[in-house]
Amino acid sequence: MPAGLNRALLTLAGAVVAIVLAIAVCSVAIVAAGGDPLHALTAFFDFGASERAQSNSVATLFNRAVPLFIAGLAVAVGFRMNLFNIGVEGQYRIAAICAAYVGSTFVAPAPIQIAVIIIVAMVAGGLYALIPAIMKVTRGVNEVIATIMLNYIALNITAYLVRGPFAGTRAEGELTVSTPPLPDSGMFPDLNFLFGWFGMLAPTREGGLWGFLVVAIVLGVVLWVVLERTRFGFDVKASGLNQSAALAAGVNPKRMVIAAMVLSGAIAGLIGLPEILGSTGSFGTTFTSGLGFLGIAVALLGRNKPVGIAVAALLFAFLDRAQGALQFANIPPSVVEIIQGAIVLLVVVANEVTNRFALRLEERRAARQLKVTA
Amino acid sequence: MTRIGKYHLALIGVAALLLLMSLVRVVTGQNDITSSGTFSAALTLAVPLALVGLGGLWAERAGVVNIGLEGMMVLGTWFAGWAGYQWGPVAALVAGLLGGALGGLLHAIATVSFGVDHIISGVAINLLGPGVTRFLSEVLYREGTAAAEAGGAITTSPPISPPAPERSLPLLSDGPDLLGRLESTHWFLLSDVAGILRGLTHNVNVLVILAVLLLPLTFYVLWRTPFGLRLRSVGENPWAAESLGVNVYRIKYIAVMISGAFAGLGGVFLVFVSTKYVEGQTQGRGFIGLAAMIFGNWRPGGLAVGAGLFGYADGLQLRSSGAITSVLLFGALLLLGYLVMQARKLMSSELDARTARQYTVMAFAALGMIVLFWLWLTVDRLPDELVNITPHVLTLLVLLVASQRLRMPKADGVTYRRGEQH
Amino acid sequence: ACGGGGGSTATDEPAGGASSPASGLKVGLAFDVGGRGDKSFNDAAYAGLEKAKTDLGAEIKELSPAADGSNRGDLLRQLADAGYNPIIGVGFAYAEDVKAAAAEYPDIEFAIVDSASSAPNVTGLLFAEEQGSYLAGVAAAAKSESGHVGFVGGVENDLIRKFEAGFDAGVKSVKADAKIDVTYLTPDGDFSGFQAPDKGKIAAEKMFQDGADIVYHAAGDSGLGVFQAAAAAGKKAIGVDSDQRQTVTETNLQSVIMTSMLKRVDVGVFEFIKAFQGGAKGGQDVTYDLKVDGVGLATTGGEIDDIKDQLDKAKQDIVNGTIKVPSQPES
Amino acid sequence: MSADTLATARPAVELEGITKRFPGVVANHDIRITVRPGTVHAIVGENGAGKSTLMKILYGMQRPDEGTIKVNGEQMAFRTPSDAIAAGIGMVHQHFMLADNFTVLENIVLGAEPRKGLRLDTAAARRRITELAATHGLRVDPDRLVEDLGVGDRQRVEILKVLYRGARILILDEPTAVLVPQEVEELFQNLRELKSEGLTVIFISHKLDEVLDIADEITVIRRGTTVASVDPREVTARRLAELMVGSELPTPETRESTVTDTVALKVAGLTMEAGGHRPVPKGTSVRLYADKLRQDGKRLLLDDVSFEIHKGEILGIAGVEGNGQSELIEAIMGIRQAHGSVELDGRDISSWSTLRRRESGIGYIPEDRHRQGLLLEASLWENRVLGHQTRRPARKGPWIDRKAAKADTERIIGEYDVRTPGVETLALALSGGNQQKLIVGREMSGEPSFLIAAHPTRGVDVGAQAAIWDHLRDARAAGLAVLLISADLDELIGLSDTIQVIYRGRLVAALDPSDITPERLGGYMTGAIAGTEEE
Ligand SMILES: Nc1ncnc2c1ncn2[C@@H]1O[C@H](COP(=O)(O)OP(=O)(O)OP(=O)(O)O)[C@@H](O)[C@H]1O
Ligand SMILES: Nc1ncnc2c1ncn2[C@@H]1O[C@H](COP(=O)(O)OP(=O)(O)OP(=O)(O)O)[C@@H](O)[C@H]1O
Ligand SMILES: [Mg+2]
Ligand SMILES: [Mg+2]
Repeated sequence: MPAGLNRALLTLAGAVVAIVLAIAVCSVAIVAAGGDPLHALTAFFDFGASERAQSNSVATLFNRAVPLFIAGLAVAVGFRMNLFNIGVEGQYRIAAICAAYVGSTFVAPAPIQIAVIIIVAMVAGGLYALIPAIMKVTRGVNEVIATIMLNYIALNITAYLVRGPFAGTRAEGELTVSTPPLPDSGMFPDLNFLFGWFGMLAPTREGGLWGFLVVAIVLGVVLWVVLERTRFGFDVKASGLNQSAALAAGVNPKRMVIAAMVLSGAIAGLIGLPEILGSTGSFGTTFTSGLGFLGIAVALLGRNKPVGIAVAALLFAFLDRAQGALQFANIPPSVVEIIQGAIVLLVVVANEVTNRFALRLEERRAARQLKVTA
Repeated sequence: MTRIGKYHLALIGVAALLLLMSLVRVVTGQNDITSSGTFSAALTLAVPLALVGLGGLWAERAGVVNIGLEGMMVLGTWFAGWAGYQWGPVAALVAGLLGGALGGLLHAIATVSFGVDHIISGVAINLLGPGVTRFLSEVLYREGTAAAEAGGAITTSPPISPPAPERSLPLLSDGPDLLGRLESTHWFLLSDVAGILRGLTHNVNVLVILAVLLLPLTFYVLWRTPFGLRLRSVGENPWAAESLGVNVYRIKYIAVMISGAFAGLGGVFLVFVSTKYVEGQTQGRGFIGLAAMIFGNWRPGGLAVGAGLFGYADGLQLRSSGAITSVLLFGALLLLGYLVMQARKLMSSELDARTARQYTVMAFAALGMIVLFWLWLTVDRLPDELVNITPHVLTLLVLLVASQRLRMPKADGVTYRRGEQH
Repeated sequence: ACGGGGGSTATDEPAGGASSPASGLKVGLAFDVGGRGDKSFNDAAYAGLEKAKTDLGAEIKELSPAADGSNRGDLLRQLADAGYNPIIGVGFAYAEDVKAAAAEYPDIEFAIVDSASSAPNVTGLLFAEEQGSYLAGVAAAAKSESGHVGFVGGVENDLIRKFEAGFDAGVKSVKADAKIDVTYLTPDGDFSGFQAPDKGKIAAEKMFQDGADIVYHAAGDSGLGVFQAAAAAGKKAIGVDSDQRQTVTETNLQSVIMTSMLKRVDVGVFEFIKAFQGGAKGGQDVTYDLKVDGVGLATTGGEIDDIKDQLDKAKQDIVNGTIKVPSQPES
Repeated sequence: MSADTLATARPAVELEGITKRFPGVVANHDIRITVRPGTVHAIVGENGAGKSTLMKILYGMQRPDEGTIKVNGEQMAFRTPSDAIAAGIGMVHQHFMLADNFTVLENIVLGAEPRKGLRLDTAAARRRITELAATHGLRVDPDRLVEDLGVGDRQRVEILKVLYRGARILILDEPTAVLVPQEVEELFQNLRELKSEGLTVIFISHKLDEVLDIADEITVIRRGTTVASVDPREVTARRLAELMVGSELPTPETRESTVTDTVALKVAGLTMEAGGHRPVPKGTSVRLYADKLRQDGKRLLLDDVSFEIHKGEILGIAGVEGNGQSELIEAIMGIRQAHGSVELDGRDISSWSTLRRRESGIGYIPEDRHRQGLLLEASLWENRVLGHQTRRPARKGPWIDRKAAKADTERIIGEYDVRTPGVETLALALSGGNQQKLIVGREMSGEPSFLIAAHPTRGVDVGAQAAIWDHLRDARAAGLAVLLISADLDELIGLSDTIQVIYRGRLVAALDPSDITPERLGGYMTGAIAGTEEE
């Protein structure tokens, strides 16, 4: 439809402008720091000298993008219903440790082993998200507070589990704690062969290009279909756009809150798996945290739509990857955080501006039509 | 119920709580439950939450949701440290305020002028705050700089000198320290009251006094002055305000910048306590403060209660994990009280007023009570990880029990544009 | 082992290949979370690196991981790809990543601080914190009038628990009936415990109020709060990692730091680089204990000079094995 | 008096060639109006004619693209409402402009607060308000929360707001839309009062008889321009209507009854307490429980409401807004819980969910389309799906059948003459009237057996009104049972087969529309006439 296309193009243009502006902002900062913005810019695109370094960097980029993407999806589900699930952080932590531990307790053929691990993760995440959902529908507890508190609680529970009940054996002199390692059948096969297609060396980095990428893509597609094409998706959209209209249309708000929250949590449960099934094979001291919060930024940047979230995740991953390269160029790597913050802010500002512009266009078209018909 | 009635009820509640606490203390011998140490710790931990919460209050009363408090608080800490080590605590105070206000300004530009979704803007500021401060540290505190000579480093500023002064109540909690003496006798109730009072009055940072004053001040300004009326009207119905010639944009800007300034002030307090900026010292207090504000139903009094509760629990768990186990007994006694009240209600009310629901609730309460008692008797030391989460669990429990008639400002989070009411 | 934000600073600008001496030695080092400027663990490692630059004419590069530490392994790889050899990972958190990187780059020598060797081209640089802490415990017990001391740990992980274990044993060795308060600020995995001076202060205050007169901390920046509490209570404290009586700038705090348990990461790093230049190969651990003065007590301020004999005795017993110091607290 | 002599000298308001363009719309084009002081000047025109826009311009809320504004002879350039207020202009808006959980006092003084030092001087404000209220006969309690007030009271608060600022020129945009005749009469008394004190009133209404009643002069606006300025003494309502739209003014005249004797909807003992639904304790009947509540002095939003609607019957519910209509509707829709029973086609649906009720053939035209009827930021076809998401054509298994939904939206657009570029257009781009037509079309589709129509033509211009009325009649003829709620008494009397009056949550009278005048009906609605059953 032309109207939609119009809007899409405008949005794109706005985003590009915003990113350029964000880069400009950082250039100022870098100059202030006595650095050379051009150095920084090249650093972002410097994927290393050797072919091997380059394919490793590419793998790193995608391996970072995958969890960010899933985190973004998890947040987006709640957000499309105006449910602000800050609790993704805690949900994926709980889910990760449960999945890692359960997966380590038995050995089965790879497909079954991995399927079980994934299911456990989703169930654990969903159940942990069910807590604030139930508190909200039964006692009207604000989900923002509840999830904030539950994040801290999850952090401590996992710390307790990984040191206590779920602790694995450790080599002499090793100070990191972690759950028992997964059997090989629990490790997700990598996608290094893809590099061959592009005439690149296969990445040598541990785990290579994580196979969980496939799951993420499938998840994204499925979620898109669910949200854009199904009845449930329509109910979510309606509840998000106009609560009371949805209620009058027969959408049960309580059920929707629970469904959306649990779905969000279930997806959140997958955030930790790429890392665990991809390389570490266990949940431990060095498990990556904070993805839940980054997920909020990614989701909002991607306007709560799977495609947008994918783009946002890749953008964030691209920026994160440069942490090392920037330091080689003697640029403080904290510019990455500044750029990320600036981009989020500027992109949404651009969105607002372009949106209003698109709306005006729409009205104008409507009015023109009216003149014709009337 | 009349205002007076409420007021008396509150007093009775506090008295009952005190009684219960000192009872638990005597039974368990956990003096920390009401020791002055615990309460000064509680104060130290509650004040930053209260300040951040106030920040949230000012913004949301003017209809702007502020999830970016954390980022603004970070800015506050950094600027306080940066100015403090060079020009002393007063400069730290001012710089911290301005730093936070700067974050507020950014939030205002995004949400008020550009109509960006308030939460997105807040999240962005939470990314920017730590990023910018880290960047500034890397530029200004790298070794070779004057700051580094003065003891600064990338993760810490040089100490602010002189440190912020502290005050005590003469006689009562200082010098002869009568309260201290009374407390150390560990008499029933008396010592508890003394302990609490001393904790709240002994060696308190001047900023604590300021912060405590800011709560009633905020109430006065928002609920008793014309400016406050306008500010709240902007949060309730900006279009009505606009139609009466109130400059909605200006008020929102002012409110959000004050909000940022308060968050910054919370940061300043942290810097004063640790006498320097330490990277990451805000520890997510921006979020907890926001929670405390919602907990307090968007009102200064409730906010203070929320912050106090959290601060107390946090202080207690830091000081003695043993005292936390006695919280189990505390809970058991509370449930007992509840059961007694329910039972008396049932006796009095005529048959048909009893519903199955009441009975089930009571059954659960009784069960909970027994379980808690049992835990208290058997468990002598909880694992540290579980002790750590006491404040968070407690907050959730209170929210679950307390009736949820929270009423947020009607136009909170709504993007307002001049001349386009709906 | 101290937490903090992400990133690192850009130092040694001139140290591009051009200005670097012809030794051809290119040493890469990856910090633990927090990076440069923690005035403690990471800075100690950097001191060793810089010494290598000046004494051995090495070209050096140091990188800091992101705040969430998610890119530790990649930093090692980037150093390797940039031709740095040897490469040092600072902190036990690098255990897995160094192991992986070592497998990927078999002809590059790696070292990891605080963790055991996991491959033929990995050298484990271990420190006997428990031994140093033992001495700290002895000093505390000997100096304590009340027979009541305390320990504040930043994060309850096994590294910090080593400190506690040694301290505990040391105190008991002098006063078997001594009372020892122990508090950890945050659980494992939550590194904010290294950045919370206010909480450190509250924890220490409690100990002093209960009658402790010396508190030993292994809590990074949170130790600052311990010193403040000591100053306020007119009691003493024991620092950690570096000689904090020198690194802490507040004069009122310097005076309360009775001593500090030195952990000579700088020595470990420098010695490793020197050995590498001498053609040494990895595959084994080098333990920096009392014997080689890899750990020890700082004497700045001379507050423990009077118990020097007692300390030396304890040290001797440990060195010649008559005393075995536990590396994990019982219970 | 001197005011008059001065008045004859200079007009209170002079609008010269005002033009205002909105994206795609010319709201006002070269408008010229002259308002003499001390008069009531009416402005009439269909929806979207540009009345509100013009007034917003005069009140400084929007800036004209062209044209000049003169107040008392002086040229003005209003930037904000405060400029207009300073110039002695006050405006009562089409939609209430009140902060619900503020007190009346707070709402009135906002923006012009009396101070005592830094403090808001509530004592002085209260004095001033009670005094104003007394002099103009506008009784209000300054300390009540606005959310507890009825529409009449709110209207008075709005007027007091204006007077409090010492305005000499009052703009009233559709003030009577929500009032019953008695309240309207009261309001007009106040206006005449004000007029006699030399104040000037600009008055907007769709109800032409009222306009003729109160106005000294009338300006007609069509498509954003002034088409005529007439003297009420020399013009009839019909003539006015023709000036407005250039067409006949349709009135909903009653037709031969199509009422059958099969009951479609049966409501019995519907009771709803204020402050949250509580289950009836075991062993007590709804009646006993309700009695108990009344004894305890509990306010009942719905008090033992019972009625039947037969197939082919339109039951009109008359009542002043806030007397329980909304609660009644929402109880029948299952949106709010209530005691008592609701039967549809003989089946007890009291325990059913809203969705199931809709699925079993209840259509629902909500009273506030923007709040309950539409997803403004969604396309028209998605709005078509709303409420029908579980039924054909919108649904196919777990999927939303987009093609079918769009096709059916096209049908509605055709049958109901919804003016729109297409089905992908966002709902917010449509005028209120067209939005309303879409909703009616949607709720009529899928052959409902029972329809709730709340203010089906509110804010809709005469053309659209006629169309909607016809659709309702046709459906009724086809055996549809309708529960009609409307503040427009002509509409109510014209369409209904039976009229029930709701007052304080009770049905107080059942009336026969064929022999009732709006005035008498208003009497019942305001409780002036006690309920006397006539059948
Ligand atoms: N804020 C706005 N933005 C864009 N267009 C607007 C706006 N306000 C009004 N319009 C346009 O101006 C025209 C006049 O609107 P206005 O509200 O003045 O009509 P009205 O005469 O008050 O209608 P009603 O009788 O329903 O109140 C409308 O048709 C609409 O298209
Ligand atoms: N802010 C706005 N932006 C765009 N169009 C607007 C705006 N405000 C009003 N309109 C349009 O102006 C027209 C008439 O304005 P008005 O507000 O009087 O609507 P209406 O016909 O009275 O319907 P309603 O009773 O729902 O307001 C409608 O098309 C409405 O959509
Ligand atoms: Mg209008
Ligand atoms: Mg209208």
